[in-house]
Amino acid sequence: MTTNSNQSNQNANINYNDLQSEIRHLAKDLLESKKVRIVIGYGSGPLNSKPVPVFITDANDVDRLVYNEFCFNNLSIYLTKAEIKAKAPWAIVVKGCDARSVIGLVVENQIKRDDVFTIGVSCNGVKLEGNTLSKCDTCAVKNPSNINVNKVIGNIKTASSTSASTLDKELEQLNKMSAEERFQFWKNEFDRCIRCYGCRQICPHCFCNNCIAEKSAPQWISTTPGSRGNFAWNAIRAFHLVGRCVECMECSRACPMGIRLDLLNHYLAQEVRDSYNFVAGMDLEQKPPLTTYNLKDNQDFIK
Amino acid sequence: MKNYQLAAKDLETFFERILSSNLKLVAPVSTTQHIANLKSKTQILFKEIPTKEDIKKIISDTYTDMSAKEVFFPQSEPVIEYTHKKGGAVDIKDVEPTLKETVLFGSRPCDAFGFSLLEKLFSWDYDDPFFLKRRDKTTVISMGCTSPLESCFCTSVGLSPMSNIGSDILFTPVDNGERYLIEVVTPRGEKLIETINGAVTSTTTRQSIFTDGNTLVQNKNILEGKVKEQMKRKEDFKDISDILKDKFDDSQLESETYRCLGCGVCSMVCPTCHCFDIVDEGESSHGYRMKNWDSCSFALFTKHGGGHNPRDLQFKRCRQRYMHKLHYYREKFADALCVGCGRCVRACPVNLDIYSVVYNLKKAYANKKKDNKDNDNV
Amino acid sequence: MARIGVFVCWCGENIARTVDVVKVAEAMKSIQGVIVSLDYKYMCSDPGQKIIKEAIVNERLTGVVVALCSPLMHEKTFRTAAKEAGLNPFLLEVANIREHCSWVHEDKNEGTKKAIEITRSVVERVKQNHELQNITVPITNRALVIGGGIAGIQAALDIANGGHQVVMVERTPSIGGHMAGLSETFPTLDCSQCILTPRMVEVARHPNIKLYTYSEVESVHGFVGNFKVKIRKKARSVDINVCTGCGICQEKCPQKKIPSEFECGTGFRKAIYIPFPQAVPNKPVIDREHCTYFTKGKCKLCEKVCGPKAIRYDQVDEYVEEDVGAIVVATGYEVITSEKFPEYGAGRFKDVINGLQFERLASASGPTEGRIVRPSDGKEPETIVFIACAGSRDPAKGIPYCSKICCMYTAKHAMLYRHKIHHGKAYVFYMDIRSAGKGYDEFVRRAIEQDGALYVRGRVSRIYEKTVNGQKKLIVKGADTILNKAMEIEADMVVLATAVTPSPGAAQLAQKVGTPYNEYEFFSEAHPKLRPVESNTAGVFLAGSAQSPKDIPESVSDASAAASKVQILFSKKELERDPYVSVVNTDKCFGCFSCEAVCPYRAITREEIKNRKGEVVRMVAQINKGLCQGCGGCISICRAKACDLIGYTDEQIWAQIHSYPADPIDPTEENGHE
Amino acid sequence: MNNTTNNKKENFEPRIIAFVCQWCTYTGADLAGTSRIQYAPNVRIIKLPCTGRIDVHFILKAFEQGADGVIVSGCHPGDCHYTSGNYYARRRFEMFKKMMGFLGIDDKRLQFAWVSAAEGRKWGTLVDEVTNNVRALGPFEDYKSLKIFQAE
Repeated sequence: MTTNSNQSNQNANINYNDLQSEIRHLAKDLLESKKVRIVIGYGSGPLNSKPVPVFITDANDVDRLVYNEFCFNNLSIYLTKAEIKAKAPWAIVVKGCDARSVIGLVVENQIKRDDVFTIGVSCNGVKLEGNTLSKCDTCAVKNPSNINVNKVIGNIKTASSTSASTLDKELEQLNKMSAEERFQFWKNEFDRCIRCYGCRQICPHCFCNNCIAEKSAPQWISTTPGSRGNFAWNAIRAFHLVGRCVECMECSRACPMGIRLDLLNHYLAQEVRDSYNFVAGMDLEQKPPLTTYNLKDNQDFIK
Repeated sequence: MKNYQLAAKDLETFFERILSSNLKLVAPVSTTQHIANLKSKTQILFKEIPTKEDIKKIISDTYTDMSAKEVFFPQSEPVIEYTHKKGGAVDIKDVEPTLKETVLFGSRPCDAFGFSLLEKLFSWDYDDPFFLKRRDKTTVISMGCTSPLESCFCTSVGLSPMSNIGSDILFTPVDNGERYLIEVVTPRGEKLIETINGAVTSTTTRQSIFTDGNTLVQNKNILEGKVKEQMKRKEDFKDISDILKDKFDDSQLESETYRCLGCGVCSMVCPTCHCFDIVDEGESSHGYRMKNWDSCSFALFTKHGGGHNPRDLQFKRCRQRYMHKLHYYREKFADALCVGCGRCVRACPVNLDIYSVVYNLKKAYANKKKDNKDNDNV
Repeated sequence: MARIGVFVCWCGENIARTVDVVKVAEAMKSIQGVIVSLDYKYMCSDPGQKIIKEAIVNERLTGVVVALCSPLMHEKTFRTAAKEAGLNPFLLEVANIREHCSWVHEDKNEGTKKAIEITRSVVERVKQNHELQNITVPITNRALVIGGGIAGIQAALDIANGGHQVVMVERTPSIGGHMAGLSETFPTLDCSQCILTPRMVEVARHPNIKLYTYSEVESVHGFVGNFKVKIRKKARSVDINVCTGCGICQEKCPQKKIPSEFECGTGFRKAIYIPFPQAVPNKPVIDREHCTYFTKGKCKLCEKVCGPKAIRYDQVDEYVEEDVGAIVVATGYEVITSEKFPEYGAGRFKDVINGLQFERLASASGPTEGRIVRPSDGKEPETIVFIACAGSRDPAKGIPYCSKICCMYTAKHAMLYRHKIHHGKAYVFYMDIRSAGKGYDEFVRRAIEQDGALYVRGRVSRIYEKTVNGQKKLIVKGADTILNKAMEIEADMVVLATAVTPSPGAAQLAQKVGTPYNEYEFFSEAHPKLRPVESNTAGVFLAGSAQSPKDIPESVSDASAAASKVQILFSKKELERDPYVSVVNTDKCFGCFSCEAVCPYRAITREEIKNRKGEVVRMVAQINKGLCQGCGGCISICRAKACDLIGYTDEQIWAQIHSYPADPIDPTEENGHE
Repeated sequence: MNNTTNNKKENFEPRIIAFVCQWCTYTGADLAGTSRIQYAPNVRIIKLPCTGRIDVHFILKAFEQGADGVIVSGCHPGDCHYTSGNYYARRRFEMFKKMMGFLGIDDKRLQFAWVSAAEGRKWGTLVDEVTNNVRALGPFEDYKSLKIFQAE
């Protein structure tokens, strides 16, 4: 398979070729020095399609590693997979949003911080089918230096844009709708759900080995892909990520039916930020908001 | 069987005739949501076309995200309904699927070939009423491909963009879309033509006035050759089954599928996947026994009651997917369960591509055989 | 198959009046699994219980539902009955169709429909119940008494004399509480120090009592039988083991003008002080806010004069952990200060004082050695006006309740004043005289008839100052509602019998101990009539005014009652506790330990799961059955429902929710819904 | 449902399910009983040890089971018998209520409250208030339209 490094992938102020070679160089050192046993990174896809996750264990395979603006996968999901967990310590190429997932996994005791060497790569927004994902509009971690990563590669200077992202505009649309209209919108979205559980399998924070959707005694969520089961499943999945979702939006990308999970995640993440001044995956010391409390928490919705 | 032809401009009247003869019409439509201009991902799915006004929504020559198997093998359907009567007796009755004579328009030759595989599968030893009754009530009109997608590889599984296996009628757009050659493949197709007769003139009478002299069929064969030529993916899957025979413990399959996340997207979109799960829904007094799609990618698929799971790691489930589709099934039924539609390639969130897996397996097998040959004669 | 028995009670006519119990019993018959369903006039009576016991035996029941009053009333009764009949007590559930149904709805049709649905939901729940055994937990036979007043002292002595270890924590430098500050006590007028000091000494010398004075409870964890109490020993700056209590330091200390808390502001104390002569322990403490060494860094006179060199300026607060099995809360009371009465010139007029201050004036060991004099000019007052119900029974002041003890001590004050100043005039403005104790009313009659206290039935509206021929007088404007005339008295002193409130910080202590309190911060008793000295939190008992205003006899009897409750608890080696604890399914647990973060009892520990080669494969949560109190916090935070709460399992709740059918049962229908 | 929707709205009696904690609100409801406080009969009480145990699944399942309104009530902050159960519950309820509102469930149908063991009267007025609010909204047709499978 030919690597596509010759592809001209200059970006406004990121030279992806430099980043790519720096990643390869760093991966080689880490593997040779036995500091890590596996490097999880991006490789060129089958028949030159979009990049895919690759797992390098041999130092002289590092040239399979690529990096460009189409590397949208959140690789930290693999840190929760049994077969990869057994190969600790790992190195992992992470953009800002992915690095936040790694922090989230450490906070929830799934991995130990010193088992993972995070290669934080500057990112000016990833592209899917030609257009930059809406999550990148207001990304505050384009340069992952402010997150606890081992090494930062590339130093992008763009300040995160404060203008409302397309997601925020769409949220305004939704909030303007009446309760019945909003219910119809979400009912139609969830009715299309085919329960392939792609959203669950791709989310780094869905690491339960026995998901609640598989629990049958009692069955809280009906497994039949009808409106009732789908509504309950999507509601519970989103609720289980309150205060934990880092808005990498992989779930809405993975959803084959195009359900607008990003709207739901973004709304809940904003509510957590407004109510508890908490942003997921930014700080190793902070516990997820629902596992702590504050005496002066808001309770004006309680009679 | 006879061939007919239909002018492209008469396609709408063709649909109107179907509706007016009290037939349910299912065809591909775009399902983009437009509530308060909130756009969700544009998707093309098979939907029922209830009224004449909806006919203009039909996209006749397109590639749908989900296969049409849902028309015969719905994602979820009740098989039994139970009710606890007073005094403790339990009333159990089968749920008869509400059936109506249906016309499925717009499936691709690869989909149609998938229906034929499923039909054989659902009737090889036990006749599954749910599938067969629905299949008997449906006339499948497929649309031949003139511009296959990059990820398509139907020729690799011995099909062609215009093969008619599994369809009742095959439309093929000829004269660059001016006219459709209509090949009637099965009696069911013939019966549909009669019921909506008058809309189609028999080719024999029209044939003579065809300007460039080839019969439409001849015209189609030329077109078919050209389209086959354009296809990017041409690797032949013929002997993949023998290669896979001793690949169970081979580490190559593991490394090829290491990135699989175990979501069930590939099974849900695949025209030939047919596994289903039975679960009771409702409460103690009344409820249904539901039959829902399932996927071997899920860990729960092979999880034992005690918690042990023979396929504990994800690559074992992927191996099962490839082995089943390309080897085990072929060993028993001489058919591969892959029709080359490329839907799983397009839908996979980590871009696992069955074609490239086979491509790599064959290349490795070829290299190994070459090495053995070198060693023999060295 | 479940074999359920349903027993619907008439409760005389408490239920039957607004719920058709026959129809309820009838409707239950149609539920799958119900074998016997009948109604009876008084299910909780012996014959009623006998019916249930017989049904359990004859019908081999696997579950019983009793539809009557609240489970808080009779769940224990019926579970004991079930146990006697051989059925595991936890297979019996109570459906509350009285407090939650018949008593709150008049419409019989609605009431019956609701009773049917409530009973049905409990029947569905019982089907999911399992046989459970009580959990036995070891008990630490040591008690903690919080508060060193008469109630705390009595409780500590009773428990200690009962052969158990006691830890007493007193916030002020000495035990004794408010009683130590009283002059003489009603109705016998014996001097409070004479009857109290021996008890205080007995506490100090009792081998079973460990006394922490000038200390506060910092935190309480654990549960009945196994409390872990953290105590903060505030720095006294004096080593009480070395100090002999000679008092020279107190004499020499230059700081003179510090208002003494013990004297309620009528007298002063030094920076290093022993609160009162009979203090136990009779050792000084340095008040760091006022001591010149601590505020300005010079002086150290006390250290110079101290013979045994017991002064420790560098002493810091010390934290001590004590394991106890029971807690007696005896934190006593406080009276609201006269500042709350601007209409009486409180705070502005020095001669308007409250009851405790008058006690100090009248007390022989007080600042005036018992001479009742005006705080303003030290002259003997010719006329004193005592005002009862100052703040009590007055919703406007936020205290609608009666403080109970003021009528008696006001009569005593008038009597003491008349004994000491024979020509003095004592007016008492009262609304009603509440003197219901033994010998109480005779005491008040004596104050009026023999000692000449002038009782005026009426309220005082205003007090203002006026100089009358050279002397400052307090003009008391009031009304006499019996003679129906306004009154104006030139008084030399006014004593307000101010309202009794819980001692400050009672609410914070209640939250630390984890026991409820009411809106006035008095501790809430488990049941006003039947369990007055117990709180709703198992192992926490209440004594004295911490629960509500009480006089000394009541506080002492409270204390002995609480002590006997503690003895009952300590009489068993182990404590039987209901089996509601959380259990973890280690297959499902994925080790995120959110449960560990939310568990208030730190009952969750981390356990390693190893593979055959002994390598740690993953970590899972493990629940310590002894510590877990069954709050269920870990279950709702666990996303995969890896843990469940015995007694309130997901299955039971699911069954209850599912028992409420989408379209409600119409009782008028002959054979019910199913 | 043979009767027409507006006719249904007239004689519509809402079904309210209440999840309450046993130490405070359940006892408060008992007190409402002993003090003979009359309130709407539409509520069905389910007893739980603490608001900390009240799970979002219960609320969703209650709506799925046909409830038109749900009340969740427990001890006031600070009074929790288990010291902190209601603090965690408060955060969970706040976020759940926001999410349900976002998903289009009218927030009058899901009412959270603190009712202590001494507030029998408050329990009565709470039930009346929620019943009237939900009666005004009418039956919860939206959630009832969510069937187990499409054709049901």
